Amino acid sequence: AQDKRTIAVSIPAATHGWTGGVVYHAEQAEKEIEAAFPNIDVIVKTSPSATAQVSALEDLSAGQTLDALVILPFTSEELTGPVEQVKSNGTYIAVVDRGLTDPTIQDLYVAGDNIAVGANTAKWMAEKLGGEGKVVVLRGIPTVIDDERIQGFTDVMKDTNIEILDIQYANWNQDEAFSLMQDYLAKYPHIDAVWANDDDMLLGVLEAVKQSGRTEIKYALGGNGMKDVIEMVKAGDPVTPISTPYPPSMIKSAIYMTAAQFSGQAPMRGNFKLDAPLITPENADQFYFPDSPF
Amino acid sequence: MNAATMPVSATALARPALRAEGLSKAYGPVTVLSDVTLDILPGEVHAVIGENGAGKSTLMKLLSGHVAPSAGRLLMGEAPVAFPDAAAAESAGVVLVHQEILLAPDLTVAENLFLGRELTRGPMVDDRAMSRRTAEVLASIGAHCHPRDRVGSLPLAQRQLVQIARALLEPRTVVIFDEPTAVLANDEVAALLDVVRGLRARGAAVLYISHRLDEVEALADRVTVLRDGRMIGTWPAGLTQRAMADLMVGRELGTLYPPKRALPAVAPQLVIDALSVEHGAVEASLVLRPGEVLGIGGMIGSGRTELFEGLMGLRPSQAARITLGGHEVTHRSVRDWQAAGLVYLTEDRKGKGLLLDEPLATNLTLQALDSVHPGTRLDHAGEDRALDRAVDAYDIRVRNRHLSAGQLSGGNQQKLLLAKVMLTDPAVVIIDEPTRGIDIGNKSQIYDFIDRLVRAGKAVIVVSSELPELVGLSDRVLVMRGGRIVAELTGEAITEQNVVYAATSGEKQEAGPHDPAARTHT
Amino acid sequence: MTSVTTEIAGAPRRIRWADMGPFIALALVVLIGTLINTNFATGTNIANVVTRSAFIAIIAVGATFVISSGCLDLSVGSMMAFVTGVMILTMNRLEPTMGANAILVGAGFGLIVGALCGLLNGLIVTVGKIEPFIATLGTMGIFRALITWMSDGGSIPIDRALRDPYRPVYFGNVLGIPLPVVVTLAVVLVGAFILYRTKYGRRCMAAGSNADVARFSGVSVARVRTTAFVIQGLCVAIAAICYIPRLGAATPTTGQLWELQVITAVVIGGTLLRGGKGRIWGTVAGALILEVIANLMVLSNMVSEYLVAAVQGVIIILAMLAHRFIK
Amino acid sequence: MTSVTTEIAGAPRRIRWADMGPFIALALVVLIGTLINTNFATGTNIANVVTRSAFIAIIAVGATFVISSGCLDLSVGSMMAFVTGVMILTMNRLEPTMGANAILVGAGFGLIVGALCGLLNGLIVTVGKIEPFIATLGTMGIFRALITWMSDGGSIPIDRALRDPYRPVYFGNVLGIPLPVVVTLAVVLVGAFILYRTKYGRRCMAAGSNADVARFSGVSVARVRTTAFVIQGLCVAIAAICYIPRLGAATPTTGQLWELQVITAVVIGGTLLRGGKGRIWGTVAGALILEVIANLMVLSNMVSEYLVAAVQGVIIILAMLAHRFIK
Ligand SMILES: Nc1ncnc2c1ncn2[C@@H]1O[C@H](COP(=O)(O)OP(=O)(O)OP(=O)(O)O)[C@@H](O)[C@H]1O
Ligand SMILES: Nc1ncnc2c1ncn2[C@@H]1O[C@H](COP(=O)(O)OP(=O)(O)OP(=O)(O)O)[C@@H](O)[C@H]1O
Ligand SMILES: [Mg+2]
Ligand SMILES: [Mg+2]
Repeated sequence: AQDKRTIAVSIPAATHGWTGGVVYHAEQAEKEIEAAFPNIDVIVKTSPSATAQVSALEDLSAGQTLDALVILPFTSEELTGPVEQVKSNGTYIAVVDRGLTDPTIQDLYVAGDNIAVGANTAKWMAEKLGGEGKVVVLRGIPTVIDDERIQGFTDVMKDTNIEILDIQYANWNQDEAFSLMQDYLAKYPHIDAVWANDDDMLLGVLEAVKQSGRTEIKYALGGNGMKDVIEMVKAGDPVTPISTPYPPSMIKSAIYMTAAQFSGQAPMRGNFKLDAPLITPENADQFYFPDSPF
Repeated sequence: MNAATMPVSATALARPALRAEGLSKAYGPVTVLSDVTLDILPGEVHAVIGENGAGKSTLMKLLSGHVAPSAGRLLMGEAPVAFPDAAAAESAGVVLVHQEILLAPDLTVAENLFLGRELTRGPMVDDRAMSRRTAEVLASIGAHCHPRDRVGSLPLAQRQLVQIARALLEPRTVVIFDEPTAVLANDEVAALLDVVRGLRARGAAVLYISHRLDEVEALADRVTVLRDGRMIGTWPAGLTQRAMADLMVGRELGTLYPPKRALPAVAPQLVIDALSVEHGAVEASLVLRPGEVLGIGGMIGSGRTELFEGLMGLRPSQAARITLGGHEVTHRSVRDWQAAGLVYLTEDRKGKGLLLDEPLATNLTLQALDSVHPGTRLDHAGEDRALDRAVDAYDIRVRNRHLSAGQLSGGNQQKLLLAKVMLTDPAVVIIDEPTRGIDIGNKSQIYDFIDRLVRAGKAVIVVSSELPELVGLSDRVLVMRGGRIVAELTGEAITEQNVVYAATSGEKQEAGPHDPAARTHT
Repeated sequence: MTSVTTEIAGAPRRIRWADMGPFIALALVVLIGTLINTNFATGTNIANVVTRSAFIAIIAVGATFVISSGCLDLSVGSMMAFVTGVMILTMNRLEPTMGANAILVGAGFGLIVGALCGLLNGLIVTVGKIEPFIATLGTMGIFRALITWMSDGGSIPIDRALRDPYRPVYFGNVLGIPLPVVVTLAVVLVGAFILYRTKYGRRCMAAGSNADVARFSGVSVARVRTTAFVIQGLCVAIAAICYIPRLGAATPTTGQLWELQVITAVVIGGTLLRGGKGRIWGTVAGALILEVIANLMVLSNMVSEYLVAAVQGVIIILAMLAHRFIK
Repeated sequence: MTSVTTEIAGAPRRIRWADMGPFIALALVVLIGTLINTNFATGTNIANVVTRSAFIAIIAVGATFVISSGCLDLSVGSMMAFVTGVMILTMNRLEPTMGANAILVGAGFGLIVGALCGLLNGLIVTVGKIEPFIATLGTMGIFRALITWMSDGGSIPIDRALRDPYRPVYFGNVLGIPLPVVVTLAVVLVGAFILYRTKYGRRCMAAGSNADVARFSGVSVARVRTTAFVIQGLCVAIAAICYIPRLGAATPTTGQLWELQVITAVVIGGTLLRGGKGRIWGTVAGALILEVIANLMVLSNMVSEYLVAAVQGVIIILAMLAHRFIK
């Protein structure tokens, strides 16, 4: 009989829609893999902050030797050292979404591309608006993810005649997005398009637009591929005809790839970069998971 | 009027330690003290007397920097002085022992005494030295608490002694006592009077306020009388208590205590069987009949307050059996007792009696909310009427009905508290220290009031540290010592000596048959 | 005699003046808003801001009770999310059989759940004798975890069929006054009545002012405080009822950090944090001040998005200072 | 005479017993931990937990001062982030010229900045006479916004060249005792000395117990409280110094919600939230309790990840109840 193998999964706590999705998919993966491979034990741990995540790494590796660690780091800088520490015990390291500042630590890297999320949305929007117009932007919580998306978006917009009227924080929170959008609408008599860098916020934006009765807003876009928004895309919504995937299920893929390592099928190493293709009515079905909470 | 009641002028006397000239104080439009000129001489005890609300405490606060005067000035020796705050007055050698307890409850006795002037050794506070010094001062004034006791856990009387100790920690030129003995019992009072005499002997100037005119008579070298915020005059020692009372009130006073009543032979109203209270009473049993005043005597710390707070369910306690009006009482809380017709009036009016920041009417009706306000809505008009009646009935001297309770003079607060408790129209009243801080003119009113209650068939328990009051008022006296009821005195046996003896010796005195109803006296 | 008359006439006026603080601060903030931004004083914007402030205002009315009784409730934001979640689940479950009536039944159920949540807080504080700060910090974690768990970390949307019939509760109006504002007014009036005109209100203030005095006066401090927590729970449920139609979902972020906003509104409104004094109308002014400041931050272009929180902090401190200065 | 002797011997013993509460609660939590999880009682795990509780413990020592003086500081978490950011920027700026010495100078500068932040809080509260809750809620926003602005919403990492020389400050040890624990011990000893053995400590408690009495006794309550806030600022800076080598960066989320943890630690430790009583060692026990609970949540697999916060809340309430029960 084979030894029991332990895969630890360290992810952010479910504080908003997207991280909620990550937790959901991680727990799904845990159930499925443990059912399929009795010799693999998956431990999922969530942490509400970078500090807590570092603590969790210490706790997980203190009492036992981990065979593998799948981690979605809060931030690259803060987690690099601690993950390196874990690796020094011979643990296999799979990093999801945000790469560590020292890429040599990562055995497996399933990368999200936040810059592309912003950039692709911006490209699509600029094209549809004909390179002219006024847009407002809602950003999330001040973190690296948010920063990269905004950077991707603004960099593209710089080369167009589109004016970004305003960028403010709405903390990836529907309510705050609703309020902020109401205020944008009061402040700017003409807005051509809105970008909320996350679909959670987009829902708040749409509600505010609907209530105001304003009709000049041609597009209101989000990101992340939340299932409610994908439903809108599938239905060919004129204001929200696209989204960008940033599937929380990437954690599940990473866990599966890591498990494959131990179920003896194949050594899994390397970088897997997830694209941020546009979700359009044509391909929306691919991105639609009706059972996912996100 | 004989010579002893003639005012004297201070000009002929030695140079004053502290002199007030034309001192006035007004709160908004109300003048509470006007144009008071007063000398306090080194080596004298100068008593200030006056009715409740006459302005005594206000005057003392002006003299000691706690409150700034509206007009007038202070002089020490020849030089005018101004005290921006109490600390400045203290460093000039003038200290006030407040009528209210002003101590930090979370700190220990020693810490309170030395607050703001801690002894240090290097960077450290020298707790040992401070404790030692505290113990000395406490012993010198006859206080029995420990330097390391937390002040908040001490009974009121001990707190008052701590406050006095605090004032006497350093040598002072002027020491002002504002009703220091109001919360003390006999032996502490005696010790305190010795302390005051000692201060005088050392050349300090002592200003002394008290409603206990026997103390004033025994102690004072000169007596100043205030009435309605004005000086009536200053008299040398030798005034009789009666003369002092007349000067204060401005009219002739009748007898202080009502005549004793005949005790009806009826079934007991309240029976307490073996009530024990945490940190207080031990298996105390007593019987109370309608139409009698039962006095409870004892030294400070004998557990009287604890016994009744325990009875009310305000402290952890257990009893074998308690009946009220023949029915067994199973659940004891202030609310249940009140519904059954029994109320308790606390001895600690500031801490447990009144909401100092709330207006008079709110305080008055707090306990009797349901009867004053029968509907869901508060009946403000009814409340005002109740206040009118209480002001009349209890002679609460208040110039502005919108003051908060904390702005009343001490004695008037006590009357308000009494009015508040009586508003519930109880059949049994337990009054802990009924006349604490009340002037002599009003005392007799309160005694009359208690008399009327029992004549109307109600029952009253009076817990009192004032022996004359206990003796003059009670039909029967129980004496407590160390948490136990050690003696029962009835009829002729109710004397100050017997109470003191029982309270200190602890030997049970069988001064009469146990059933008080079997005896009658006048 | 004349002096007595002037005193009686004078005293209440003086008291009123001190109580005006929050309203003066509100007027000041509005005035500044009008001056620095032309979009501020438009009807739509004012209506938006006032309507939005309804949630915090309603919850803060409850908090005024809790705080004046001498306690504190940090769990309101999480409780709000939890109650919202429970209500939506109930409504969705009932919709197939009851249709739009599910909204009514769900709302009623929400009120019960809110009251029970408040009761839980109250009992932990009074029977368990645990410092309210810690007790409600604990339940804050509990409620937040429950909504996260109920929603699997995602969101709990209300049934499509219920959206339209429910929508007017947030977006509708009565005689031009937005419905949430009407509800707020009703809650405030009832709250003010209870706090100022009933025996319970008296007892509440007494418990907060000096718990010992209250106890010695036969007031059951524990019962008074527990009731205050229950009132708080009901207010949270009322806010939740108005909230659902706005975005139609409960998520783990619903109501996040509202507890701080609520307490700030109450304190800005002139209620003492240590208890014994409650100012319901001041609380409403406090809630409006917070919402107006947030609105002005977006409307004006003067501050970097990064510094919005800083400016907000500064303005709140300045408003408190101004208020103190006016006194 | 004999009665006096027994009193002297009796009084302190009674006080000690009540003060044991937090330690008993800690022992209880540790015991439970040992029983339910075999990994819990391992040396490495215990060392990790203790080391990591250093941050909260150090800051909570400062909070013990602020709270016993009768105030409250909600800004510590944000202040921590801000000070961390300033220190990292300073160190990075100095590194090219000074090399590893930049760490020393940066740390010194951090202490000054921390003290100034505390001073700001203190002055707003004492000179501005604003309720500490509101004042520090305001500065909480301000510090948080400043770190967000300094990091442009991203993060401020420390220079690679400084990582290695700085590392031992968190990961090193003295005679086997982790350095942060040594620092915590030093802070606690100094804190206990100041609070229990100096004039200042006495006055701090007096100001919290009854500010009026303190004032009458010639204690400048404003100065005492301002000093408490400065001490708090220094503690935050010390925590920041130990924190940087652990995570190597400051971000806008650094120290988020630490204020709540800090206050919880202080209150669990037996300090009264209304002031007048401070328990430095209890505070440390409180910080350890919180960290052990969090550790157990990670080690044990009994609860759904969504419910971790709920279980934590329940355990804190139970620990408080147990503590009360033992009393
Ligand atoms: N802060 C205040 N505002 C308004 N009136 C006040 C204030 N403080 C005291 N007074 C009033 O001043 C008057 C004098 O009060 P003071 O306390 O000096 O009386 P007193 O002679 O000490 O009486 P007692 O014997 O009852 O203690 C009272 O009518 C009281 O109501
Ligand atoms: N919280 C407490 N913990 C321990 N002992 C206490 C506490 N409160 C009171 N005591 C003790 O209980 C005893 C009785 O107290 P107390 O002095 O109040 O009785 P009393 O006869 O009513 O005196 P007083 O004349 O002050 O009313 C004293 O020995 C006191 O020290
Ligand atoms: Mg007086
Ligand atoms: Mg007593």
